[in-house]
Amino acid sequence: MSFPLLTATALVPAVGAIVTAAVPAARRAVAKTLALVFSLITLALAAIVFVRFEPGGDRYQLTESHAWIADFGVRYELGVDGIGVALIALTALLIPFVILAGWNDAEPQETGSSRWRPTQGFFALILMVEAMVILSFEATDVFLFYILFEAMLIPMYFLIGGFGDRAHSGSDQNAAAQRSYAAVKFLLYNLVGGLIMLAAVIGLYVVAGSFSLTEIAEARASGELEMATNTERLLFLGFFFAFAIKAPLWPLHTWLPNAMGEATAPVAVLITAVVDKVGTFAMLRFCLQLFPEASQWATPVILVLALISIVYGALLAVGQRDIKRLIAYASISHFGFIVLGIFAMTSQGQSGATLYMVNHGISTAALMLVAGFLISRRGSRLIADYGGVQKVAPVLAGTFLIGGLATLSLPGLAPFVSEFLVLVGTFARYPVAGIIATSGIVLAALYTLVLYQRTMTGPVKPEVKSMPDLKARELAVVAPLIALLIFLGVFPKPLTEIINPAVEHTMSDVQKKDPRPEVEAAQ
Amino acid sequence: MTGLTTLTTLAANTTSTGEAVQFWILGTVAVIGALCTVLMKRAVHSALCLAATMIILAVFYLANGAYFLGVVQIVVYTGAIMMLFLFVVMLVGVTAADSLKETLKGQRWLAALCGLGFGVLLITGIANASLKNFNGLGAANTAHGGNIEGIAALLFTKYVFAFEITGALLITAAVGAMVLTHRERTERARTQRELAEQRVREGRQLPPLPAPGVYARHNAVDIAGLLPDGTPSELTVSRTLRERGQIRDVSTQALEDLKALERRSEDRLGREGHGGPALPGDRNDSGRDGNDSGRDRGGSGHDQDDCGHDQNDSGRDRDEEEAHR
Amino acid sequence: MENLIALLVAAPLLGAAVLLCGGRRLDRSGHWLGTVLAAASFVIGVVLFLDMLGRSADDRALHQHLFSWIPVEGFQADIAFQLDQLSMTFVLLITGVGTLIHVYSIAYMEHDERRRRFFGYLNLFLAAMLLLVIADNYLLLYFGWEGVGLASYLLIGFWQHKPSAATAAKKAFLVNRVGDIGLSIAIMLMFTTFGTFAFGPVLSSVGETGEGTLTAIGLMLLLAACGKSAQVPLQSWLGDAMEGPTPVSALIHAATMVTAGVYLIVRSGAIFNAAPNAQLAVVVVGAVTLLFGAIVGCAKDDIKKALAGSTMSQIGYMILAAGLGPIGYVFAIMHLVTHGFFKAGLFLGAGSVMHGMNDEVDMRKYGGLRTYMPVTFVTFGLGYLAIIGFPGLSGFFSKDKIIESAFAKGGAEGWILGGVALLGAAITAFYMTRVMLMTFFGEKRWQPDAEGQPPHPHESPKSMTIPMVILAFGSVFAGGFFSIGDRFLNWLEPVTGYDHGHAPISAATVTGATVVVLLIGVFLAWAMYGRRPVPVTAPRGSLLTRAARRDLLQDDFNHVVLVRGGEHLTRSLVYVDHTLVDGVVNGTAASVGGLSGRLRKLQNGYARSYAVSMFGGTAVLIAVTLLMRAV
Amino acid sequence: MSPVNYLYLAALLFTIGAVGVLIRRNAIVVFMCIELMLNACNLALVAFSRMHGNLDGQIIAFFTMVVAAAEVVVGLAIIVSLFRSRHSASVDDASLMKL
Repeated sequence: MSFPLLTATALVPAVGAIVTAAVPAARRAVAKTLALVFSLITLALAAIVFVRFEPGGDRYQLTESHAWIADFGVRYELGVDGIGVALIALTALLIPFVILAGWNDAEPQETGSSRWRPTQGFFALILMVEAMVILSFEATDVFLFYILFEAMLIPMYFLIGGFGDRAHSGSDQNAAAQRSYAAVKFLLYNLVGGLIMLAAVIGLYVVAGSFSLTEIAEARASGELEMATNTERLLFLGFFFAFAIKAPLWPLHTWLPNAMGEATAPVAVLITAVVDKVGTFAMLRFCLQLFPEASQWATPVILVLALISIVYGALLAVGQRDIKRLIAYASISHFGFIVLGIFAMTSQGQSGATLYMVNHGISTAALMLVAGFLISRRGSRLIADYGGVQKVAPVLAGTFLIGGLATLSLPGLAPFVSEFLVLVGTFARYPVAGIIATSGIVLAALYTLVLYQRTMTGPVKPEVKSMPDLKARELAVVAPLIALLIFLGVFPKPLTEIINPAVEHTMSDVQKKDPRPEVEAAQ
Repeated sequence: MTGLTTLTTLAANTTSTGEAVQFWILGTVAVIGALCTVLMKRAVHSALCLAATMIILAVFYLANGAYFLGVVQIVVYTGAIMMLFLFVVMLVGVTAADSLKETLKGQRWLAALCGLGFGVLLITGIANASLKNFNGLGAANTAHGGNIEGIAALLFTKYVFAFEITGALLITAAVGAMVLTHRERTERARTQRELAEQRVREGRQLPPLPAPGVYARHNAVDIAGLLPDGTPSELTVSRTLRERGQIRDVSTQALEDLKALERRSEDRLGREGHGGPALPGDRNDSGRDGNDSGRDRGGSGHDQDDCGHDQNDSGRDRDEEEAHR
Repeated sequence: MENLIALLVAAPLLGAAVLLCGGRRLDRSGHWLGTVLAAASFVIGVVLFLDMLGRSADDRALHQHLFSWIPVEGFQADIAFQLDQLSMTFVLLITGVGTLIHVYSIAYMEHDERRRRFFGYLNLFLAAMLLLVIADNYLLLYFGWEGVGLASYLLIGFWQHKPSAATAAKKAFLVNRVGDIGLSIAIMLMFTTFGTFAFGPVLSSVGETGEGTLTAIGLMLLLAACGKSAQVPLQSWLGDAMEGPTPVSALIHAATMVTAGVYLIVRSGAIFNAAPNAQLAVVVVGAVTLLFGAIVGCAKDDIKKALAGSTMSQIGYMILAAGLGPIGYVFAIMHLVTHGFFKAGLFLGAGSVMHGMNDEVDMRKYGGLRTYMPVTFVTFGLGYLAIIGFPGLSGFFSKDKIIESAFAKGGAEGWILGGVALLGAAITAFYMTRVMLMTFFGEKRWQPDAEGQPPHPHESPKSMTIPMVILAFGSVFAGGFFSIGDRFLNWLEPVTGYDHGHAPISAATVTGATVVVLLIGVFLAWAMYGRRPVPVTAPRGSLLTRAARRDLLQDDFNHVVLVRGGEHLTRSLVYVDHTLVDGVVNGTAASVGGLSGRLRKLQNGYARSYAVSMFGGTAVLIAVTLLMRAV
Repeated sequence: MSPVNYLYLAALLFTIGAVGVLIRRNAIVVFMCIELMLNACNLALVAFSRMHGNLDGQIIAFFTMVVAAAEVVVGLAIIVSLFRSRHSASVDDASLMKL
């Protein structure tokens, strides 16, 4: 019985959450520091996982398995493949920055009584989310995954509803009402999905007689477990629906802009960069692995939805007046790319999609956090309220621009690699879809540059004249992310080489081969 | 003893004609009693009807060979519980009757419907349940030499735990009742001075409440005193009476005084009491001299006023209903 | 030796990194660092060039494989370089002109407090452009391709406080992105067809696939080239790009970046050779742009915009030549190089003029400057002669060759193309003469600037004039040097291939015709602008003139169709998203709410009605049980 | 006559009691009706015990009585305190179930 590394990785932040929450009201600084320390420990553990994982080894490594609810064959089963490792690394990496970025976002208002401890709560909730997300990336037991999938909504709900963005978005005066609306919408939306998924989970148990992903997958592969076509399709839809909401895929996306608009920037990052990844991750791990035939059956529709998401999200991003909502719609567009890559069923597409999850996490984090810094300075989320920031705060503008360029996936920055892989992978099997998706890169440039132009360039608005440039803490948040973006943009090998084997497994699950090139060029 | 033996050899499949007769008569009465319990307007009457039903049930118990239960039924239920009921009814107010007017729309119809359906279903259920060949209680009752011994044997062996627990339950109930009804006096009783000051502060009714109307030939606390403009003032009657609506109107009093006067004048004129509207006073007044008739009239007034204020009871009920709607 | 290749890119990249991250402490020394690193890159280029000359013509190409960039199953993209004669030509042009313009900028940007960043961007551009030309596969080329796009975005919008500059930068990037779609789709097509997109394997195995695929790839590459090289229909950004500082216009939007499209086509020659339809498209685009740019150039009063028009038209020549296939590749590149010299020189001259005239750009407010800034006048004049193809100067050789090869294409096609090329030459002569006259001749039409300061023109400092002089040398002698004994042809031929075609008319006739039309153009211009005084405020002009002033209404078209349409589309989509998509969701929520509201009425709080429901429930249960028993 | 009649009677009484509970507003009367229902059950139990010839039924009936007693005590106490606070023994008045 070796050291339960995966459990530890998820347990540390959980413990951290409890400890942080227990800090007395007056000692806010202590709480923050504790939270940061715990998140860093988690990062260290995640790094160990990353190193200990052998790309060439078994599909699931560092596995743990303990009986949990024996009567239903529910087991506490953990294990990571390359995809999981990558995403765990992403999560563990982002949380410290999120915490650092939200350092002063949850100070108690004057109105709060002495027993009211928002700061502690804020950081505790963030750590709780981290714990659940990491564990959900590790869970190889469907039921365990389902529970985490649902449970992570609760802290998110409080993070969105409890710690909204103080900056007004112009259209709404009663921010609190907007915020609770967004929070409730987020919760209900995802709960509906979870409900349907629960039905599918139970159905799966009835059909397969087990919750263990590995067992079922083996049984499916070896043909022991035959599913009636319709059963499989229904189960697939049940799972996919929940993941499509989480991802979010058009037309189930409308909760995201509200949530991201109302939440503070760090929480918005948490939503789009970390939590939503569970949805796309689950598509890869559960939908494809458990229901290969059904996945292929549904592919055309899903591809269309993904394409709509790409174009639609980008177009709406262009039309936004609110910085954070704009980024939200951009994310919808990017999730479209991820889904496209997953269901293109080519190894380039799927590697690209997995890589995209990581890169999108980093790039959105960078962009959104800088946007958060910007908004906190001016106290407004409206693009129209800015102008000429570049003159007064060049570093802020520069980082913002780099974040934006990453969002429009400029070569040399990480997202380009993944986006191009997705496009190539899609094009190889579905040329038309590939071309449509490619047209998305123009729109991406459009909304990014329009945003940059309206906020950063032009004559300096009187309101922003006295705007300070990035402080040391903020720079400490953004600089590493940007460095990472550049590094992964030029040298993504460390990630790809752990992702590729996992993708090969998935490809063999769906019994798909990459389309061979027309001519074997003389290498 | 013979009765006992006859009862112990209680018929199984069918019963003696005597029992049948008893069943049909008492059963009808019991049902009527139950219906009255439900339908009677005043709680008191309901309680009495219920008591009747329970006694009948006691008899049935006996008839079924449950001697102990029969007695317990009489002693505990009819004796203790029903008396408790009556006590509470009194406490709450004898005539605080609630009308049978329904305040919830359609409630009564629903209730009736459900009741009907329920009853029918239950009875059909019993009907097509296979309840044939019975073995009577004889053996069981005689096993330990009698019903009571039999019960005791079971109670202290098989059901001893349940028995103990019911004991605990009873104690809890007793304590609970005490806790619920006992009102701790949290603040010190206010002195007369404080009361006076409070009255001054509230600024209403500074002087003591006016006395009820007292007449030369009749003093009754339930007659409202007249205000200078001749209208009766509710204040003059004690609160309890007001609660119960047992206030007599001076006008009625005056009216019957007038009638009494007329009648006496008729006496004088030697026409013996015949013809003319029969006045309430008549029967107990006939052949008395007028001196002490006033009090009697007062008494007769009472009877009369009962129905009188019954009317204005229902009047109050109507008001209540207005309030409810 | 091949290990030096990476240094070509590394040096300016390092400069960019240091200058952009360095912070204020580099403000005073930064520009020197930038210039030195650019020069270093040039030196490395020269070293490699000499080494290359030392080897025989057929094994001159150098390869360097750094590391595997995107290793995914069945998809290999490497960071690897290939330095052959074609790349080498570009390397020398880029680093050479680049270094000169660095020097020039030191003085030109002296009074700008963000000079350090300017040099950072310039270095970034150099790095990206070098990466573009020495990449050994299309994806890496794409990397550099977007990199130069970024650099040009940053430099066009360098004076971001000017909304016009910011808009122009955005426009340039967006239009280029449209082209990038073409490039990325082309790469995807290559991947699906050949399973790779490295130059070697793709170009060598062209023969094994159908013409249809190759045509598609070719057209996509052409689209990319149109975007980057400002060819019709994606030319609209170049004019606005003049919002950037003049050195930028000289380096990026005249000498190097805009010629990347030509490089792409010539590099992909094998594909185009096998896809005649694609080639036809290329020549058409080239011819159209050639005239388009020339016409626009005639009407512009803004000196830089006029030069931009000419750039467009000159690149049209190159594209045209590149579209001719092996006949024209070499001359396309040759014209590209000479054009690099004289157009850069012209822009620097224009910059020098603006420098002296309070940044005035309207030629109608110039006039008679030749005496005030002699050096500028001379260098600009030489550049002028070169571009109009005055016999003996660079432009003459390169352009003449292109016209010849256009005729040599043969058939009606050849005649048409040749005619167009000749016409273009005439118009070029016309508008360049116009620029020349309006700027340096005639009477003074100077206007006081915004602060009411009357301009006091003066010669620019040495660090500005020296580069101009060097470029002037280039624009005088480069053409001759290349053409005498076909040096350039022999140099490039192993890479691009060459065939003579079959000229219907002798080279001499063509040359003669060229000179004639040239003289006609010059004369017309002199007649219009040299003889009579030039009005300070532009006359209304003919319909064509007015259209030309507005870039032949291209922008208006874009504005109406794309911008407006796009705005309406997005706005309506936002509405749809809010009412329809979200409306369905909220509608569901509302209906649930309403239902619960109705059910709530059952909870009237009266214990007895609850009791009724319980009682009824019991009854129902009994009924159910009985029924179950019954059946 | 068969002892089953006792069951019919019990059912009848029970129903009447139930209806009473539903239609009366006076808490005390409601209580009485509940007692009536309990008694009906007892009757049924006794009848059963006679039919099956063992005393368990009676035992249960006995327990019912005890519990009923306890329940009445508490219930009436509640009614009294309710009446104290609200001067009414109506069930509807005590409708605190709805906010």
